[in-house]
Amino acid sequence: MATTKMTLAKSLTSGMRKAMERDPKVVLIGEDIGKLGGVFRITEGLQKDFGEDRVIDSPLAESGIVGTALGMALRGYRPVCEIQFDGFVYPAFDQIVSQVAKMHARGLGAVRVPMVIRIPFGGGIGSPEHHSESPEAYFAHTAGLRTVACSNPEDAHWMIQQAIECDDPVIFFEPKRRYHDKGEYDVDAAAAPRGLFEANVVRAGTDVTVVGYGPVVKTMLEAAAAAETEGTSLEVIDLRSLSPLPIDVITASVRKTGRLVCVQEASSFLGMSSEISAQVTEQCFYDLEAPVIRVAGANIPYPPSRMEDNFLPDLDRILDGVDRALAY
Amino acid sequence: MATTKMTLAKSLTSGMRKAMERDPKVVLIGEDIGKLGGVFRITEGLQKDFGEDRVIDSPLAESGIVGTALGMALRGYRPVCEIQFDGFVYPAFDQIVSQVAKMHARGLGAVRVPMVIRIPFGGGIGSPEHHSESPEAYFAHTAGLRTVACSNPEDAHWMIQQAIECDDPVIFFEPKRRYHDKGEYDVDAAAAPRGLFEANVVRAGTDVTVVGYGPVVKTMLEAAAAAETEGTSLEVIDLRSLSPLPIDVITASVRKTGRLVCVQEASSFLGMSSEISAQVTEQCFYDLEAPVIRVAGANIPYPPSRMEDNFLPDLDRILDGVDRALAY
Amino acid sequence: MSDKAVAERQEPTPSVGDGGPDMIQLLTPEGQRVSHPDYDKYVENLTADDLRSFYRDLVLIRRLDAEGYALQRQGELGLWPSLLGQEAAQVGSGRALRPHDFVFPTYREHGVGFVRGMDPQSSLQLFRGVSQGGWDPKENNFHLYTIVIGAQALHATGYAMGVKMDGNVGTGDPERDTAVICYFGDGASSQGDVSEAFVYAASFDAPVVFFCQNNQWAISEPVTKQTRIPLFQRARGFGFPGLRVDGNDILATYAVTKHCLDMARSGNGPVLVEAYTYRMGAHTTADDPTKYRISAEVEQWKFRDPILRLKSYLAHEGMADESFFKAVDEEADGFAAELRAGCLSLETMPGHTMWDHAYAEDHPVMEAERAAFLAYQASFEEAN
Amino acid sequence: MSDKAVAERQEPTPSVGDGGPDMIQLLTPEGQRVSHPDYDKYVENLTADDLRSFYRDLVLIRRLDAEGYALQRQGELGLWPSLLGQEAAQVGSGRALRPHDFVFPTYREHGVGFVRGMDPQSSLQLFRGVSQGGWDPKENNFHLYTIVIGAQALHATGYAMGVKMDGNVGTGDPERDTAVICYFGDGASSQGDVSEAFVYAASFDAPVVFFCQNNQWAISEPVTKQTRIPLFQRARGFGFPGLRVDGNDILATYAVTKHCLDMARSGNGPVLVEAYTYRMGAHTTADDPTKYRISAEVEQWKFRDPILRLKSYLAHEGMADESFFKAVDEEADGFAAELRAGCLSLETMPGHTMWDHAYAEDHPVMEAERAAFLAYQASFEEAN
Ligand SMILES: Cc1ncc(C[n+]2csc(CCOP(=O)(O)OP(=O)(O)O)c2C)c(N)n1
Ligand SMILES: Cc1ncc(C[n+]2csc(CCOP(=O)(O)OP(=O)(O)O)c2C)c(N)n1
Ligand SMILES: [Mg+2]
Ligand SMILES: [Mg+2]
Repeated sequence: MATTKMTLAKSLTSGMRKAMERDPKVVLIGEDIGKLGGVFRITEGLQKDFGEDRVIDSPLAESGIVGTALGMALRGYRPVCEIQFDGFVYPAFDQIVSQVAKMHARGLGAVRVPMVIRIPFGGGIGSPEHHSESPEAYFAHTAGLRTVACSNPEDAHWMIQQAIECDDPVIFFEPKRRYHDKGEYDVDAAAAPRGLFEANVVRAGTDVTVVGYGPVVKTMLEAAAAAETEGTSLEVIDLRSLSPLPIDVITASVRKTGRLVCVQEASSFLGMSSEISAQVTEQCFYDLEAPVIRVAGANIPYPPSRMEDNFLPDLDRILDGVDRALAY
Repeated sequence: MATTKMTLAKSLTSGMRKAMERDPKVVLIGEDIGKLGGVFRITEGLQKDFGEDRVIDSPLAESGIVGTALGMALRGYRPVCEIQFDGFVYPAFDQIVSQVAKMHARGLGAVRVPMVIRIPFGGGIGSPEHHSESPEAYFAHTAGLRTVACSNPEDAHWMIQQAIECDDPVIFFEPKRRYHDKGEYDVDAAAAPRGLFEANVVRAGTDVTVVGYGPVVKTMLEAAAAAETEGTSLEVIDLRSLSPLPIDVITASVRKTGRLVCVQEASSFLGMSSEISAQVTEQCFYDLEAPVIRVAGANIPYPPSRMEDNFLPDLDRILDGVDRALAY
Repeated sequence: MSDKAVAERQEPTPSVGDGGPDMIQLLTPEGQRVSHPDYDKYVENLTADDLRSFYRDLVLIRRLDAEGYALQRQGELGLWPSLLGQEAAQVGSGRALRPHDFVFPTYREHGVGFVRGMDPQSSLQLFRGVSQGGWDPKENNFHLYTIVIGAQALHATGYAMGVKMDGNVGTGDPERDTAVICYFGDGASSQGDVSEAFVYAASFDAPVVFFCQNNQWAISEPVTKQTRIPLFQRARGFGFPGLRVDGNDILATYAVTKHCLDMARSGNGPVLVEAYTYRMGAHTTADDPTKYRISAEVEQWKFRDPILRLKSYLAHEGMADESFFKAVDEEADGFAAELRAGCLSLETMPGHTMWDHAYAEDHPVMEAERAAFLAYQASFEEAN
Repeated sequence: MSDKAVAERQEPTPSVGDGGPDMIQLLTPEGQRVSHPDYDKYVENLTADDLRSFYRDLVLIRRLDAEGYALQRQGELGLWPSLLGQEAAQVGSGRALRPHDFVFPTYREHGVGFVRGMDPQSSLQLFRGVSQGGWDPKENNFHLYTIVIGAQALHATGYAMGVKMDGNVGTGDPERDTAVICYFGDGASSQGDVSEAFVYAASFDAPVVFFCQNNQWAISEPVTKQTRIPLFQRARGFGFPGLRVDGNDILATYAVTKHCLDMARSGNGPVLVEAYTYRMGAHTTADDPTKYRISAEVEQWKFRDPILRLKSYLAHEGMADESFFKAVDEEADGFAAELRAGCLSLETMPGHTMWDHAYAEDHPVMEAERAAFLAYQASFEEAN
């Protein structure tokens, strides 16, 4: 097994390249994804190699990106849409929620909508408004969609391929501030290490379970390392799939640790952590030593970038959450 | 005090009429709200009395309704938008989430956006797709908005006036299958019985707290009456405000009863009940005798109307939730 | 008087009413054939049989519509959006399609579906509330109804982009070159999605005909609320051709649609057709048009009835006689009875099937919720 | 040669380049004044002082832009969207406004803001990341920047509808009649919101001038991706006038905008102006245009520079000399130094103020979260 060192960004590129090589029906569509390779260069080189019919620079209109992609899916294509930034997905919201999510049900199964909508998400890159949001709850709340978030290069490489292979629409969140993180793995491995909708226990522990997804996974691991030095053992779970929610992995861990901290960048109110809290409390009522603690973004519009450190859950806030869980 | 018997629909009309009489800056905009009076006749007679400048039939485009209303608000008006049905609010989602919700913060307080977006919501009226949805969680999750739902005629009458008076944008949900429910109250009372963002304990009880909003409030009350015949005393809370969430009323009740059932028509995953569950568990960890039980819509696109009874929480499902809470 | 003068005097001229001089017409409201230099050629080869079958389609779908209305009134359907008055727009355009062309309807194209070979139960099923559509679009190249106004314009455009990516435009091979037709209403023209579809279709030369049935109303709002100028001119702003056709004239609608489909198939990109017609009934059975429109307007449009127009023409030209018309009416009676029986037999599916098609692939939540539902149902049965 | 022939030979003719014959121009790229029957009247009364102040504005905002760029490169700003090349489009249109007119900018209208009297720190503040805008639009009738492409077109339209509801159009009173101007780019023309704004503005005769700076690029996509035809023709599809002006010609931009604002104020409804210009720099400091455009294109546009053009004209007409130009440059140096100092002094607000302006009215969650944040912060201070 030969491993390669690759960034998360390039892992997505390589994953899409493999999917495109395997299936001529896979097409990409989005703003600036052609010659420029996208503002994050995730599609770099792909138009050159696969042509303008398969890597489609779209007019500047997101509803158009998603709506025409859905039409292509109806024609037998497997479109992968790129939304330039989290905050620019909303013009496409109607198409996603009322069309993409519901078409299969509308046709009682006669129509399949195998499409992926890629969205770079999260903050921490010092950008102006609309460039640092975490809109995942909107999609996870929408029945008919599947919603996932990758957190590291190897997962990115595999998850994007699995998402493209999935016959249901997949909203695919990419942790933009982790694009340049590197990972070492076997790019040519024959199969994915795990299913697209499975959570991953990225660090085993005994005292408190910490669960999150996307950009905060790295922060959770750092928190776990820091906690260890103080003698606290954290079990860290990378959710990977937000919908369907791999709840069994979380409840299994909570049955062991009795304590759970959920981490997300999105505003806490009605975020993923709320749902996890509700389900875990339902299923592990007698196992919980403490209420589920949520470490999340504030319930305000994302702040100006120079203030974002106050908004984002960092190592200290995660450890504070752990302390609060342990205080019970 | 002279009381009048009025439907919920007409209570909204009378509330808007009062607001328009009081403040010439209040204008209404939406599809078919003029001569037709809206598909639910909520604006019936208002264009005739206030003119086409104050009751504006809009072109058929929801982003346009909300976006131009926001522009009017910037000019000093207090627009009230009507969205024809829940499922047709999504084309306006970008304007609501990225503009209406964030304008005040963007201007560091220099700009106020006093506008109301009225949305008839919920199922049970035998309609085709997109006419029976409960999209409230999308808005309640969005910081910068306030989100409320009325459940009865007197509240409708007052809440719409209070919403129009509020200097923040308010998403105003109306329980469409209760439009024809009647209530008796003093239409000319000088002041609202309670604040717009306050919950209402609509029935006191001791064994289990049941909380919900909008159309299910009536069902919860029916369930409470049925439970009483079996010797179970339910405390029923009409949430009224979804964001901000009047959590103190719920926790006060739960501290008394030790058990909570949350009811909503929306799909359970990431719905209001999830948030309530998370917050109540956090705040009442040692008071809870049972996990918070959620009685909610299924996690599927809203079904065809002849199947909707299987989807919607009814009296039996609420009582089943109560039984489950009591089983702990 | 010279021969020429006589000929000129006898030559009928179009009667475009408020459709204006740009409106293409081949049959006057009285059923007189008027000639048009560009469009005659599309109807020249139509045989008397063809025209009679047009007539039959018109009558059957009007009956279908009447039956839908009646079924709703009797509580068998939840709602019915009537196509009354728009029969020629729908049959004329639908019959212009080739089998491998693809249709994106709104919620009112029962007539187009019918001429595409759809089982008429399909739309009844939706409005009865036993499914949200439930047919396979690939069977008749007729997509599911779209209720969210304008959304399907983007689907049609994307589908057409796919047709082009497949290499199925501009080859000159009629079995291969494919067009997409997208129906929407005058009100829909205001939706951002429709404009975006125009942008995309023009940018990618997508083989799509945007077919706007301007029936003058979007529920209670007259078309003047949506546009200052005739709707077909909207296309100008996006750099592709737009035409207005008399949508109550089945020959003109057929000819103009054929022409536009050919243009699209040739690789030139999109075309907009505005079929100028009228919604004779209420918006749907839930609507009350007396609130917002005067009956004189409706009365006036009765003179432009699409079925009477073709009937006069057929009778006048000796292509059909009373026995034919009677036979069609009788066929319609049978058709209606069948429809009604079929509708009543459309059964509601058992509750647990709700979870069957939310996702194409296995989904743990679907399984868990279905199982919980069945257990819950069983608990009642046990209790009884 | 007759006198007339000589006169004709001497009369300069517009040099419209790829802007095409419809493009309105009053100054050639070489700075020669060309006359235009419809637009001369709008510049006739401009004094030499006026023109010199135009020049000054152009130079100052180019310096502002250069400073923004430099500050970003030095890490003082997070991002900078340059207006290089678009100075005349911005100053020309901005100067055409009356004080009580209202402006809806995108994120690139630093030049318009400047001529409206905005403190240049305003936009630096945003791109430094100390606020998301943070100014009061009412102070200079200049709205907050809008980053979501096209969204402000609807705000401008609604605001203009409000102006009309206030009775402030078509009265003939120049102190009262009010117009709204809405800026957006060529790429933005594809967004559904912009088309919907066109629909609403036309339907309600809203006094709004849609001012599209076609700088030929939307990040990496050429304008041909958004439209097959010149963008000003988009308005045709919606039934209102559209004009193309040479956006690098400050006189023409000024004249055409004045004309269009007058039309809007008179109550005729919207007008679209396409200012044909060029984005000389990268899309923003985050962009790398070498990936997608050839430098020859940029070189060609250098010959159409908006500042040199006015400078040549002023010099040639004897309205300004070297000492004037030098004085402006010196003023610009001082202005730049001030800007830079001002920018560095823009402080980040304390964390707890994050909760201050999410809502206008009291909000319990804001209070609770602010309090929790302060307690959390204090816990660290205690620990230290
Ligand atoms: C996005 C959206 N908004 C509102 C509605 C409600 N609605 C249904 S039909 C209709 C009017 C449509 O008018 P038009 O496009 O002219 O089509 P017609 O019904 O006349 O065939 C409206 C407003 C909807 N279905 N979708
Ligand atoms: C809705 C939305 N989608 C995408 C973006 C990202 N984006 C920022 S600027 C831009 C290009 C804008 O082009 P144009 O309208 O021509 O204006 P210009 O930048 O050239 O002035 C894009 C795609 C955005 N800001 N908003
Ligand atoms: Mg219509
Ligand atoms: Mg541009």
